[in-house]
Formats: sequence, structure tokens, C-alpha cells
Amino acid sequence: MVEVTLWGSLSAVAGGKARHDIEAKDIRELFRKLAEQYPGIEPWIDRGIAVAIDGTIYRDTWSKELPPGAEIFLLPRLAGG
Amino acid sequence: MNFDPRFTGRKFSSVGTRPLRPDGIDKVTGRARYGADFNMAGQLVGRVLRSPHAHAVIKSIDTSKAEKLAGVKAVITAKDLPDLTDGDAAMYDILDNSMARTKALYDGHAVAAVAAIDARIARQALKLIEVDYEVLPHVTDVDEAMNHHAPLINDAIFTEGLEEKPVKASNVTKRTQFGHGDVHKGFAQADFIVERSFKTEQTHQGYIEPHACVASVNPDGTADLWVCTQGHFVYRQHCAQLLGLEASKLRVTSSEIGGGFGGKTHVWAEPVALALSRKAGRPVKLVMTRDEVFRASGPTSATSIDVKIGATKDGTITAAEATLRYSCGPYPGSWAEIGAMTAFACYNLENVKTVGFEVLVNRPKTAAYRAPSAPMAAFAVESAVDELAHELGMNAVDFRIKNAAQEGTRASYGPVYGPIGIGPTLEAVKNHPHMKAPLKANQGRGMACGFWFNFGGQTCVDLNIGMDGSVSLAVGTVDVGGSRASLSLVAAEELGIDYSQLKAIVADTSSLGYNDMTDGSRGTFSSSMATISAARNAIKILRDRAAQMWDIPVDDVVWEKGHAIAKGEKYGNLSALSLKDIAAKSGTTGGPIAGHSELVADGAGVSFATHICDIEVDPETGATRVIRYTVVQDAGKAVHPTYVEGQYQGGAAQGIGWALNEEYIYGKDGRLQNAGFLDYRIPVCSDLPMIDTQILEIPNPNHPYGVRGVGETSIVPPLAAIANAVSNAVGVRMTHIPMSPPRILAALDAEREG
Amino acid sequence: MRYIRPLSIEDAVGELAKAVGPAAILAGGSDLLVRMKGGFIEPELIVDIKAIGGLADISETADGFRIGAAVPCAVLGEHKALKQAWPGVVEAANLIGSKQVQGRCTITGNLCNASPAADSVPALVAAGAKAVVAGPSGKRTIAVESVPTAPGRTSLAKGEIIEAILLDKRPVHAGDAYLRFIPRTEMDIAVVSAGVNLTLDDHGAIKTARVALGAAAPTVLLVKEAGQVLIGSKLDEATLERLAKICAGACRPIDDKRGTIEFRRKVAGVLAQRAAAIAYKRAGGK
Amino acid sequence: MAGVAVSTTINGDAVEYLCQPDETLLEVLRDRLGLTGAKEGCGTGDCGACSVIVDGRLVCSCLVLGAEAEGRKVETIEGMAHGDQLHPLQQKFIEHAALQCGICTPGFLIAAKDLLEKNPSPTEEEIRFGLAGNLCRCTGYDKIVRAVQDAAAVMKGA
Repeated sequence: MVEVTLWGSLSAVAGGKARHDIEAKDIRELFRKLAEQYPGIEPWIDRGIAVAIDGTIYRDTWSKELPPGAEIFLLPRLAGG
Repeated sequence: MNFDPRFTGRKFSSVGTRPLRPDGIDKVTGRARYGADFNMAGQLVGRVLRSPHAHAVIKSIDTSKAEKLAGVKAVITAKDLPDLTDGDAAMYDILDNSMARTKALYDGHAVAAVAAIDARIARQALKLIEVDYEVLPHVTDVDEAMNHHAPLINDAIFTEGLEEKPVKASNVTKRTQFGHGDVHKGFAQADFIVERSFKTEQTHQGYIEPHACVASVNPDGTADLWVCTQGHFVYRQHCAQLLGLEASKLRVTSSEIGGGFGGKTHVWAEPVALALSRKAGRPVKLVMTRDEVFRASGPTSATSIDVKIGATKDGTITAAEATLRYSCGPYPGSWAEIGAMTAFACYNLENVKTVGFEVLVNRPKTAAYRAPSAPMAAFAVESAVDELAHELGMNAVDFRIKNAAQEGTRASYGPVYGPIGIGPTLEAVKNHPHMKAPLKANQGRGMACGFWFNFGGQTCVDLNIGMDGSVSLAVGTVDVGGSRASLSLVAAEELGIDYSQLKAIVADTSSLGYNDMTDGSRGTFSSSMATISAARNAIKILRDRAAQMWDIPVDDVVWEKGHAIAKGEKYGNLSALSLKDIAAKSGTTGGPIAGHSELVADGAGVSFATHICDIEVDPETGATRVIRYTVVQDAGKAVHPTYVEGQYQGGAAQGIGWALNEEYIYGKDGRLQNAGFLDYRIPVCSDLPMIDTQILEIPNPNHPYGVRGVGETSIVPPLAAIANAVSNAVGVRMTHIPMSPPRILAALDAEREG
Repeated sequence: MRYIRPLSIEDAVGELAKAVGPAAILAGGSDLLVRMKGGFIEPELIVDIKAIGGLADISETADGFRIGAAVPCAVLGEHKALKQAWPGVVEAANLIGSKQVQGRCTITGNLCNASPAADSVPALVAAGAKAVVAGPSGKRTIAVESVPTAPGRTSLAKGEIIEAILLDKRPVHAGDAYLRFIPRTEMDIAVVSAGVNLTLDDHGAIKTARVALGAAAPTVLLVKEAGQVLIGSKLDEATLERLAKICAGACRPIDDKRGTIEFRRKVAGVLAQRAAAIAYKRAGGK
Repeated sequence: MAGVAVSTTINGDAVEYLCQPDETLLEVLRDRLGLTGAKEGCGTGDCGACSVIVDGRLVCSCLVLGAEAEGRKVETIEGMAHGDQLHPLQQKFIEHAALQCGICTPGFLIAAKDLLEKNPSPTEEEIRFGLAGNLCRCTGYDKIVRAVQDAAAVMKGA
């Protein structure tokens, strides 16, 4: 079980809740379970969501494991210059 | 691929040195080939017709006269491009920006294009195209566009992210929010509160090389595109998707790139050039004029930002809040969102809230510009932080040190930081001789901090070892400022060979796997990771070949300092084999030796910088002069320190231009008035002093060498650092960027008149 | 479109006079080629005047200096006697564009382009420079300030060419100066500018004075009142203040991409004061 | 439109070409003669990327007509090195990393060569004002100025 925090706008489509406890071993499973629970999240995942695990931002490594007790934060996937 | 990206703290022999770049001679002799320097047999000249109106319905376009002109081989409008109206909205917008389908949405929006046998005929043909416009009311100012009475740019857009679903269409495409804690509670605890509104004008990346490409589409569906871009693989994907080509049959070669800074991360004219070529059946060269670059390619957002920060007497910030409105051009974007995320990223805040609004305006589509959106937010926040320090009677650096984020701090955008460099850059600035240098009359000193995320992403590298032991490195991230030198150093480091044994190139899209763009400060970060991985894969093969040559188990062979060494006393009489020795025998030990890697380089470490500058102001004219400038920034590990310095200096110079003189100026008619280097005033050589740099190295734990991206952060602090310096010089808080002489003189006069 | 390079002023005048479509005179080309590139003009005839005898030379005469119409501004800066006599004119000419543009642009072209912001023109007007005009009906000499009539327009008739600019010989105790305001340190068009030309009497009091302002009205302004206020003074503070006020008041500027009305008025006064101080010092005033 | 026949000298070699009367020297160099070292950054004389030297004068080749080159001597970046021997400025630009993207480099080198020929010992300020007609967006000019200073020192010593 990991505790996941969603950024403001995303929490609006996740039942208005910022914090969620989810049973997921990696980012892929986390996204799948979130989408099952809140179908409104799916288009956001398609557009791109980044996952910060203990402060390190992962944008594409969906196989990244979510260590128990880690700080998990979802962010918009951004562009750079 | 089993690649361990963790930082190991190894000692370096190549990384950190400053060898000459591999593309140097080509670039000082004029041989290097940029976007417009390439030609194909039978090539035509493409030219684009652009809207003179800021907002207009395209009722009809008559191209018949142009088509009849001798020498014209193709004329296209949006009708010649796929209609993506009911498809992917993002792709629709990209194509619509390349060629307007129903409405011209800004001055300079492409409406038609021709391909002719020479530039003169092409220009003449454009004059023969008749466009019937129905001119609509327009809006170019970000605040005005938010007004309920403002002309609607897209009546199908309803603001996303509001608690209640809106019933009316709006120019505000999205509201986003970040933060934690309770700002109301925080402000109630504050002894001092600073609250101010700020504006920044739209700027352009200002690369010296205009967009240029040569496109050639064959009847069998294969195609070639030569183009100056920051990401040829992304251009391939977009062009293929937009024109219905198969990606692998479209070969995109990135030319040398004459500057991009984010502006060459989007396709603009490339789909048009391909479409012209397809229709004409001949190659087409399309080069934008400088006027077109300014009117129709990616400027940054214009912004309007409100900031409120409170602190207790002892200098602890109790709450911070910002509302940020960013212009997107006529298509939705996420620019305010990035501003809202980065605004307070430097600080350790218990209560923080930022809200961003994305705003449509009749200006060219906003594109990324070096740490996009961060400089404007930093300008507003760092100005307010300075003012608050002043009100508290605290030194501006000490106040920031007291409130700086550190490892374990919850960032204002959400997650908790790992090891970061904001504190060390502030300490370095505090102890820098620049901070103690005396100032003369009318001079002021300012400092400010900046943050940027840095990105990684999909990356692919090939490393090939020739039979003579020389090594070629093929990377897929475009070299915008010396990365071929840096990546050669990394390969040399990993293989244990000399830098001079290597040559790095940027491979085309048909020669290498997919790579994300050189953006987000990812070029050296990502490709160095992939290069290390490729080199390690090559070393595995080298060890195997050595084992064959010695006829011993491969597990007994180790790789050290460019040599295979047989490990164990029983091999005492086997002398080490160099890479060259092994390569020479490769033909009979299994064939070519190569190392390949494909990976997602994630875990880019965030980056911080603190800048100091001294400005002199002429109180009678409002003229400014930058007297001294110092950049302190964390690089994680500077692979090629000279090019890291170059990034620091270049970003600072762009920020200085933005702060003082650069801006898009629109007339009441919605047309851009300064689409050239004469009146869009980027800094010239005599405007700037030497730009001192100090590189800090706080290793990124997620890169084997500790590398962080360095390209973008340097443009974040200058707007605020200069605003603080000007404000300190003249005693008036400057809230509108650029601080052009008329704005400074007006502010001074307002102050004098009390 | 035709390009011709006549060898005599008569041939040039003749070609221009009989041209049917739009014709353009090419000396340095730094304005002409930009306008052609932007599609603002499409001449059917380009008359390159650089091969015409005498047009590429600066000559010193008994009356002063004659600067041929095709002399690049960089050459003015290399002419020691001219620089010594008219430092304000030369520095104004050397402010146009970059080093690259300096190698091509001419003060005659700067004058005929008729931009209110032309750098060399306020200095030439303050200096009382004259233009020698060659045309189908012969030659005439006119004051430079009568050449531009509106932005982009001149008083020259069809077939007329300015072949040289004349500057007077300098008396002792004379000095001129030109200052412009630009946001950067180089490469900009003047937001506002001032040229001042003074002569002093033996006691250091100002005997004659001419003040001209650039980018302050549709054409370069000769502010006679500003000159008068200086006469008899030794540039005391009160005089300088009055000078600034008169200059600010004489301006009829516009708001545009380069500056505001307010800014131009105010800075016109500041620049006139500063230019006057430099000219005064150059004239030997203390 | 009547073509103009031009005989000129480019980097010491006699060259003949036919060009349109409104064609710029930059277009002739790049499109007719294949000398693409001079770049078009603006086409209006504001960036200096197309700098060449004509009869000893530094000019923007975008502001010179091809027809005007008749009988002149034109020097471009392609003629700056002698065989495989780089000009000291070229060498110093590489050594000091005075280029990042490199698009402005040919123009800077030509302008710096002209500057040092006219003023072999320029101060930093003279270098900065001497090169103000050349825009660089990558470097902030710091390393360019240092490279010119270093090249000046080397050339004086030579």
C-alpha cells in the first residue's frame, strides 16, 4: 500500500481528494488502479502525468517500483525549452 | 536494459576536462551546414502567404491566378492538408498553426503557400493569391482577454479545472492549482505582508538562424526532410502523423542548428514544405524570413501575476500565494501551470498556494523558451521576496537563506526534495566578492534565485568501434551548444580511452532509435546516461573478445583504463590488451564491436541558481547599464566545464535582454510592430559586461556521474535580479518587464511627483 | 528592373529624368535594400552613383568641406581635418548602424531617406550644412533642413540628385556635438536626439548657436528659440534649464514602438543640455 | 528583368557570374557560388551574420547588390584560413568556446578580423563596440570577447 498525493487540478477528477491509499507495486499499476477507481483520470494519463518518488520525477518509466513508505506525488508532465 | 543509473562517486579522468569540440573547425571555416545551407537537385523555393489580420474568418481563397503564373509548381492551402477537425485536438492545433483552416488567429498566421522555381516568382505568386477575409474583433492583451466582454477566440473552449462546469465559452482554457497548508492561517500569523501585481511582456527566443528546411516527398510515400530542429525524431512523428506518411519512411536529418532555446521544438513550416513537395513532385526548400520568425514562430507568454508573501519579524515566511495569468497564443497550452509550479520552488513554505490561468490571445502560438514560464514567475516572487526582506530590515541573501528549501522540504509544487542546491548557491553568493564590491552613485545591486525541473526522457545511442580502435558515437539528441564534446568525454571516460580517439555525430532518424528532443535541459543528461550504458555494453563485448583471444573464461577478464586485464595470478604472463588490440582482431573474434543502448533517462535532478548583478541607471533618461554580473549554479557534475559556463552566460544574457529591452509590441490593429532585430532589441556585445560564473557540483543521485541538466535554469533569475538592482538603484519598485528606459523614467517621475 | 552605373552626374540625372517607372538612387544601399527586401518599393531602375567622378571624395575647399554623396560614413570618421572641424557631424554620421553599415551608408542617403530619426541630420542642420542638388535644370544649393518634408518624403524633384553636402570652414572658438538616446548601446534608431553647434566670442560667451532635434517631429526640427536662449551665455545652469524647457516644448513627438511622447519631450531637453555642454567645451568654453 | 554580368575577385580567385539586378551579394554567394559560410539571419543589416569584406571595408552582404561587386575584391569566411592553417581568430574561437550553435561565428570572425586589422590592440570596450553589429544569442559574448583578446595577443606576438 502506498500513499499517493495528486496535484490540485487532478484531485478534482479524483473525487476531490488529494490523498489516496493504493495497492500498487509500480507506476503502471498505480495508473491502472487510479483509472479503474476514477475513470475521469484516464484522459489525464493519456496527456501525461509525471510521478515524483521521493522527490525524483519520473515521466516515462512506468516500470519504476513504488517502494513502501515512499513519498509519491503526481504532477503534470511538462515541456522544457 | 539492466542499467543502474545511481551515482557512484567515481574519480574522473576525462569528464571535467575542457577539450576542443569536434565540430569546431567546420563552424569556424563556414563549412558547417545549417538549415538553409542544404540543396537538392531540382529543388523549388517555397514561400508562405500570411494573414495581415489578428483575427479573421477565411471566407475563401482563390489561388487560380498564382497557379497560372509561369514557374509556379504548386500552391497549397489548408484544403491540401488532411482535415483533422474531428481527430486529435492537439494535432489539429499543430496543423492549424502551420496553415489556418477556418480562421486566421494572429497577424502572421499562414493561410497559403507556393512552390516556384525561384524566390522572385514565388513572391510574385503570393501577391496573386486572393484571400477573402471577414475581419473579427481581436484581443492581444492577457488581462483584456480574460475580460467577459473580450472577443472569443475559440467558442468551443470552456475553462477546465473549475469547480463548477462553466456554461459559457471563455478565452481561459484552464485553471490549475498547486500548494499545501493553509495560506489564510499563514497570513494571519505574519507580521509583514507584501502584496503586488506584476506584468511581463512577450519575448522571442531570438535564435539567429531562421527556421529552414528542405523537404522531398516521393510518389512511393518515402520522404526526406532536412531541417534545423531541436528534435528531429519528434518532427518526424508529427510530420508523418499530420500528412499521413509512415514514420519510418520519412527520414529526418537534423542540420546544424543555429540556436533554438525551445523555439525549434515545434513544427511550423515543415508540414507545409512536405505538402508542397508532395504536390509539386519536387524537393522544396522553405526558409522563413526574420519577419516571419517573429510574427509566426514561438514567442513566450506575456504574463500578469499577483503575489502575496507574509513573514514574521524573525524573517520566517508564513504564507505565500500567487495568481498567474499566462498567454498561450490562440491554442490551449500549459504555460501558467508551469509558472504556478515553479513560482515558489526555491523556498521552504508551510503554507503556499498558486493558481494558474491559461489565456488565449490573438498572438502567435506560445512556444517553450528556456525554462519556459519560470522566469516570469521568479520575477514576481523574487521581487516580492526582496521587498519583504527590506521591510523586515533583513539582508536579502540572509532572508532567502533562512527560508530556502533543502533536502526533505516539501516543494511548493508537491513532492519532497532530495539533495538540492539552492542553499549552497545562496551561501556561495553570500561569500562572493561581488557582494562586497563598492557601488557608485546611481548604481544598485540585486540578486535573485531561480529554479528549473530539468527533464530526461527517451534516449538511444550507438557506439561503434572501428577496426583501428577509433570510436564513433552516434547520438539522437541535437547538439545545441557543445554536447558532442561532452558526450565524447563521457564515452572516453567509460571506455578508458583518450578523447581524441572518438568522434561524435548526431544521427538521422533512420539510423538510430527514437530520441526525445533536446529540451528541458536533457541533452547531456540523457544522452550521457545512454552513452554510459552503450559503452558498458561495448565493454562486455570487448571483454568477451579478449577472453576469446586469451582463451580464458570471460568472467576472469576485467576492463580497466581502456584495457582488458586477465584477473588472477594464474594469468600473470598475459599482458593487458588495449581497446585497439582487441578491435584489430574483431574480424575473427565475432565481427564488429558495438555498444547500443536505449533507455528512458528519468530522474533528472532539479536545478537551482542564484545570480547577482549591478546596474547603473541614468536618472535623467532612465537608461540602464549592466555593470557586473555573476551566475552561481549547481551543475551536478560539469562534464565539459567550458560549455557549462557557456550555458550559464548565455541564459543570463537572454534574461538580461528580457529584463531590459525585449518585448513584442502590438498596435491597436493587432499587428506586430517590431518584427525584426532593429526594434526587437536583443543585447548586443557592447550592452554586456563579462559574465562571471561559479559552478557548484552537488551530485544528482540518479545519474552515474551526478550530472544535472544545466541549460535552462540560468534564464530564470535575471529578470528578478535586474529588477531588484534597478529598484535598489533608483528607490522605486519596478513591476513591469521589460524595464525599458521610458518605463523607468515614468516610474521615477511618478515617484518624484510623489 | 535595370541596374546601371553611370560615370557622370549628367548621365545619372538624364536616366532618372527619363525613367518611366519607379527609380531609385543607390549609394550605400543600407536603406534602399532593406526597403526592397521588405517589398516597400520595387524600382524598375536602380542608379548606382558610386562610379561618378568626385562623388566618392571629401574635398577641403576655401569655404570648408565638400562631402560627395557616395562617401561612406566610415570615411568621414577617418578624415582628420573634417573630424577636427565638425566633430559633432562626424560622430553623428558614425552612429548610423553598425560597423558593417558604416562601410556603406552615406550622410546624403541618411538625409534623403527623410526619417525624422536620422542620426546625421540634426547634426547637419545644427551645423548649417547645405546640399548641392543636380537636376535636369542645372544645379542649386539648398539648406539641408529643406530637403526632408515629411517622413520618407523630400523636396527633390524627379531627376534630381544630391551630389554633395557642404560644411562651412570653422572660425576659432567653435564646436558642435550630437547625442541620441537609444535603449541599447548600439544598433538602435534614435528614440530622440539633439545636435548643437556653437561659436564663442573671445570671452567664452556664446556668439552663435543652432540647436536641432531628431525624432521629435515629422522632420528634424531646427529650434531657433533654443539657439537664441544660448546666445550671450556661458551655459550657466539657468540657461541650460531654459534650453531644456524650450526643447521639450518645441517637440511634436508621437507615441510609438520606440518611445512615448512624454519620454521624448523630457529626454530631448536632457540631450540638448548635454550636447550643448560638449559643444561648448569643444569650442574652448570653460 | 535584365541579368547583370559581373567579374569580381572572391578570396583571391577571379569569379564571374550573372545575377539579377535586385539580387544581393549574399544571395549570389550562397545560391549561385555555393559559398554558404555567410548566413542570412535577418536580411536587413541588423545581425551581421552575413558579414564579408569588400575592398577592405566590412559590410553586410545582404545590403550589397551582387551587381556592385563588379571589379571589387570580396573576402568571405571560406577564405580566412590558409590551407589547413587556421587564422589565429579561428583557432582562438574554438579554444575559448566562443561559439555554441555557431551560426553567428563566420560573421563574428570576419568582423573581428577587420577589427584587428584596423586596431591590433583593442581594449575590451573597443572590441565590444567594434563587434556590436554582430548578434550572438548563445554565448552572452563573454567568450567571444576573450577569444578576440587572446587572438590579438597572439597576432601581435607573431
